Amino acid sequence: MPRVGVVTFPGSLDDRDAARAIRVAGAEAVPLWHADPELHDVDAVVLPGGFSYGDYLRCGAIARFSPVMQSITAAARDGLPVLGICNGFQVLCEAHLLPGALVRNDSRKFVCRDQLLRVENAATAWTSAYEQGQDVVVPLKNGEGAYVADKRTLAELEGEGRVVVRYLNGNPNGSYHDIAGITNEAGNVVGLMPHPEHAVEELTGPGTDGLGFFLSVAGLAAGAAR
Amino acid sequence: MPRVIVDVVLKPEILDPQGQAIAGALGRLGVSGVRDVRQGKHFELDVDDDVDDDAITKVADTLLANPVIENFTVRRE
Amino acid sequence: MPRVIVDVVLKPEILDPQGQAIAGALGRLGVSGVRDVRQGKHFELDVDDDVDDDAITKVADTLLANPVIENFTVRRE
Amino acid sequence: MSEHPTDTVQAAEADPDAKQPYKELGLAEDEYLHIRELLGRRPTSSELAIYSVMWSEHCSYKSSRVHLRQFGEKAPKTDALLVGMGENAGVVDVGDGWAVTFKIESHNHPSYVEPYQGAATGVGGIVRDILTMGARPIAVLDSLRFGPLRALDTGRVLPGVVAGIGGYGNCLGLPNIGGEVYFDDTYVGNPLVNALCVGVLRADGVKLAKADGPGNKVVLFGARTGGDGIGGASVLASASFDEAHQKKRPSVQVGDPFAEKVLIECCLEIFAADLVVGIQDLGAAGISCATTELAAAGAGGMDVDLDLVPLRDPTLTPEEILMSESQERMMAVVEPDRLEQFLEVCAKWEVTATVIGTVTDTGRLRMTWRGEQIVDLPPGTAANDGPVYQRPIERPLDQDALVEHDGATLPRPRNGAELRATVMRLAGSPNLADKSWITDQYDRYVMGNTVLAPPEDAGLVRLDESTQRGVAISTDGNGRYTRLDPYAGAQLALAEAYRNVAITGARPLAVTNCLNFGSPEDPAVMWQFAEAVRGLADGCQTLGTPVTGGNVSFYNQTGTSPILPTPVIGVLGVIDDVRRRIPQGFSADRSQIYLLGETRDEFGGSEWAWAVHGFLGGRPPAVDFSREQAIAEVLAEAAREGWVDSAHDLAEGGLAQALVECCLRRDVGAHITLPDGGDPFVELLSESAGRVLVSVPRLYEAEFAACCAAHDLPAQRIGVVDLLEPVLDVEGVFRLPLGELREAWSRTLPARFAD
Ligand SMILES: Nc1ncnc2c1ncn2[C@@H]1O[C@H](COP(=O)(O)OP(=O)(O)O)[C@@H](O)[C@H]1O
Ligand SMILES: [Mg+2]
Repeated sequence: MPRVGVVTFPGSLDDRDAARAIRVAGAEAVPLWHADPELHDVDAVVLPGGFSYGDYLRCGAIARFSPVMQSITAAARDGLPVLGICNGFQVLCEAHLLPGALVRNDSRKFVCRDQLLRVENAATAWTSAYEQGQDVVVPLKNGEGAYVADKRTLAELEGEGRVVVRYLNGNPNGSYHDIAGITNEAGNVVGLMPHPEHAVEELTGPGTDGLGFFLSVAGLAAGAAR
Repeated sequence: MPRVIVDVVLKPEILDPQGQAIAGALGRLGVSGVRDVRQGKHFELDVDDDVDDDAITKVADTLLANPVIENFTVRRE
Repeated sequence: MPRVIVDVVLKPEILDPQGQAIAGALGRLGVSGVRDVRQGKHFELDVDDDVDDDAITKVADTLLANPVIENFTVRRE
Repeated sequence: MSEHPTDTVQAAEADPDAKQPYKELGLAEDEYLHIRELLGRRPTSSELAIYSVMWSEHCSYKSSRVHLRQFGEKAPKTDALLVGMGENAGVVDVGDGWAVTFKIESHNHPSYVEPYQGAATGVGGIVRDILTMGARPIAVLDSLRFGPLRALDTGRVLPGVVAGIGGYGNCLGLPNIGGEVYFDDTYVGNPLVNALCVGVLRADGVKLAKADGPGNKVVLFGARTGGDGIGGASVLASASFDEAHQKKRPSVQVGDPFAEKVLIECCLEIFAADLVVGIQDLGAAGISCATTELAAAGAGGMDVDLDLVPLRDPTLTPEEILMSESQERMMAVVEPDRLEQFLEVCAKWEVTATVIGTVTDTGRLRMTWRGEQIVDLPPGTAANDGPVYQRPIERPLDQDALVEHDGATLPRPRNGAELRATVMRLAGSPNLADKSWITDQYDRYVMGNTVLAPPEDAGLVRLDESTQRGVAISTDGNGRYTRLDPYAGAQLALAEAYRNVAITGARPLAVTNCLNFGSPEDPAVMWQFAEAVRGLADGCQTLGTPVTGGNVSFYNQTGTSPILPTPVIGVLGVIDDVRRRIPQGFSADRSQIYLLGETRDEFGGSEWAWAVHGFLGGRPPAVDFSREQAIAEVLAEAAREGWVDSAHDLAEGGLAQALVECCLRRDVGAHITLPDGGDPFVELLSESAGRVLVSVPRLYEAEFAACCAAHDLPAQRIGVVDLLEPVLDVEGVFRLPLGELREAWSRTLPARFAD
């Protein structure tokens, strides 16, 4: 069974949810602790949502320096699939594993809502279970979710098809180019603001559209194991 | 104990909703003549005498500011 | 166009969780010699020549700072 | 106080007649004399500090206690109650070895002074109460009252309060699953911010606030102690705050949600390893409260060295350390051989933990400072034997007039066009309008167990993925009803919260309450309070749902005009299988719409009278608890059998507003035929209690109708759900396109708070 690590930083909140989503996708969730550099040979890693270190200073700015992030940064450069959800996305940007940054919503309010997204790159380690161009509904909940980057970076992302998910029906936070999530050149590192782990059960979410992220990596890892 | 001030501001091309909101509110308050507002962060560090500006600059560059979107200045009081 | 700087800081007696978190992080980063960190806000206002400091002070007091917990300083660049 | 040298027990004996600032600390002269009696000498300034905060209204309940007793005396017998009133929060057995603890508490005045921080620290405080019981907090609700939507100050208070509740709760990772928002002139300058927290624990894992076992260590852990809210307990929360004795000390407490989040995880790890004998959160009255309550409830004595308390502000005097209300602190009693393990867990979470004392059986709480004895008192005298007042009670002079002017002559809409306009106007009125501008600022998804959240009638969270067991909870309170008749008003609030929980399919089990009133020194306010408590206690007895805890907030008034008396009632229920819960709002085409209960001409205190005529008078709707119980039984069975696909309780705005909300929930239309012979205005806008709107698939109509009949629950078929046409059509009265309706309903708050 594929092993997917879930990092807990002080202030992580959606780590249990991410672990649940990984189990629902048929993989094993392996807890990783911020202070422990050991990755317990997992096949992939999820940096969950939450308020690591209270989101003080800048979201993800302090978590980025944790021992586990040193290991993850190295492993990611060697191709380890890494998914950053919300705060995890912010950590990935702060760690420069992904370009750009996330700043305060243009509404200047925390927003929690069911968000329509379009999967624009179904070729990454985390989106292969989706159809290219598929529309999905996934909860969005953040106060600092506006994706920003300089023009060159944006052009690069668009040009190389590295925008993974884009907001539809209205931009909820002022993100440039309606960007909800992006990937690195290799396609193994993906970050997005919406919370797919909150859309894996009909009962507790708007649907199960988020499951694909976890199925993708589970399938991938299973394939690699075979 | 010496005090060092680090001011961090968003790069001009980066969205600054807070600054914009303030500029808008000024208009409604009937305050005229303010053309633009940008909001940044202000840090006051109390440091030992032997902490030099290079050390502070390193701290600002790695932690206090995110060079991807922000510029900073260091000064002593 | 003249630029006015308003720095807003929490009153000294008010708890500053962010400053504490930064100080803690510096420790873990192995940066020594920083004894205390306080975080505040930094505003840069571009104003017409005829906008005087009183006007700015009024703006700072009503809009930029929360006088219940914050103090501010106004200066021109 | 800090100007003087430390006042010691020795000094108190040597200089018995030293003048003491007891008045400034909010103590009455006879209270001060009683302290001298208890101690057989004058108190030291530190002892005076302890008594002044412990005997404050907020901590001692000196004005309310004689009334609150009824909750215990009239408490219905139930084996579900594991821990009753008197602890930090009540604990209820919900089956499968799971227990749930919940409590609501006010943070009204601080939220007026600094809305964001006041509301944030209000959430922080109630969450610590729940944590203290040994539970993992799993959800919050917030019950809010503000001045008129248009009032200038509402523009400052409401956004700040909402951002504060969200800022703190979201950062703790607690889903916000419910609450209320109402507007009224009397809340200008007196906003109400009541926060409720629910927690879950194993039934055998309850922790209590007692310092047992002489020789055990007293550990203070969490945030460092600063000069926050000094005198807060006795001043901010219990007398108009201009009397505050202020020095260079924070006027406002700032919450640190991150510190609280790690404190929660740290405590849960400590509980799991069974490392504490007793634990107490530090809320109002900080160390004074924690030490006296722990000692009084345990072995009876405690020795504390105040020098060991970690300080944020080194200039604090011992008196101030004792009174400080700094947030995010806890106190634990730990056996010496568990201490190392305890401290290791704290270190893992980077939580500061310090041994500051030892449990004794001396029957005395003794504290030293710089090596000198500054406190030596029997802890029970501070924690339990506070003053108890029989405040004078007098029915307000205007009460009769208020009830007699029943608004019978208010002009009512006479035809379909006028009714249409009235329904539209009410849908957009502040009290009935869409609240998602507020609730969208709260995380409802975190923890992945939220089954029902706003705008549902009750919040519902899953406790256990393997059994699918869950709890439902709702808060309700109507100040206008309570103003017209406090006894009935409290019962109506209870009935509505009970109904809201019941119609999800859950079984109501227990009650918490937050009693927001004016000054207890005003006999008219005291009458309102006494009547409300009596009504609530009687109601809980009838319904078989005991009061497990709560909170009293007095002095909510501007000058001599008090707020509307506002008891906010929280009801908690359990549902065996959350997959069987009944949601709100029409969804299934051709489902038959039934109105359960009876509609009478009841407009006293109604939203219609207020929003359209600015009128308050008459009698509130009648309460019928047996009817409420019938509704609960029918809906529980309907949920089990899957007979109904939606249910929504009727409240402010009556049937019309319920229909509006059921249609807009999923943009699904409905065709309604009002019973002939009835007065459409009364049918649509009366606020008679004990009514529910349900939609029933044709297939189950017969069974459902039979079930209602078996419980003598009137069930009237009044229409059908229509998926094709997005219109609320009341035959022969009006047609409301849902687009137009949504515009009216959802525009109100954004329009006010848009910047
Ligand atoms: N209105 C009320 N109904 C029932 N119990 C109440 C009420 N007000 C206060 N209590 C109970 O009195 C005790 C003390 O209340 P409080 O001092 O607010 O506790 P804490 O300090 O832990 O918040 C608690 O058990 C609380 O539940
Ligand atoms: Mg408590």
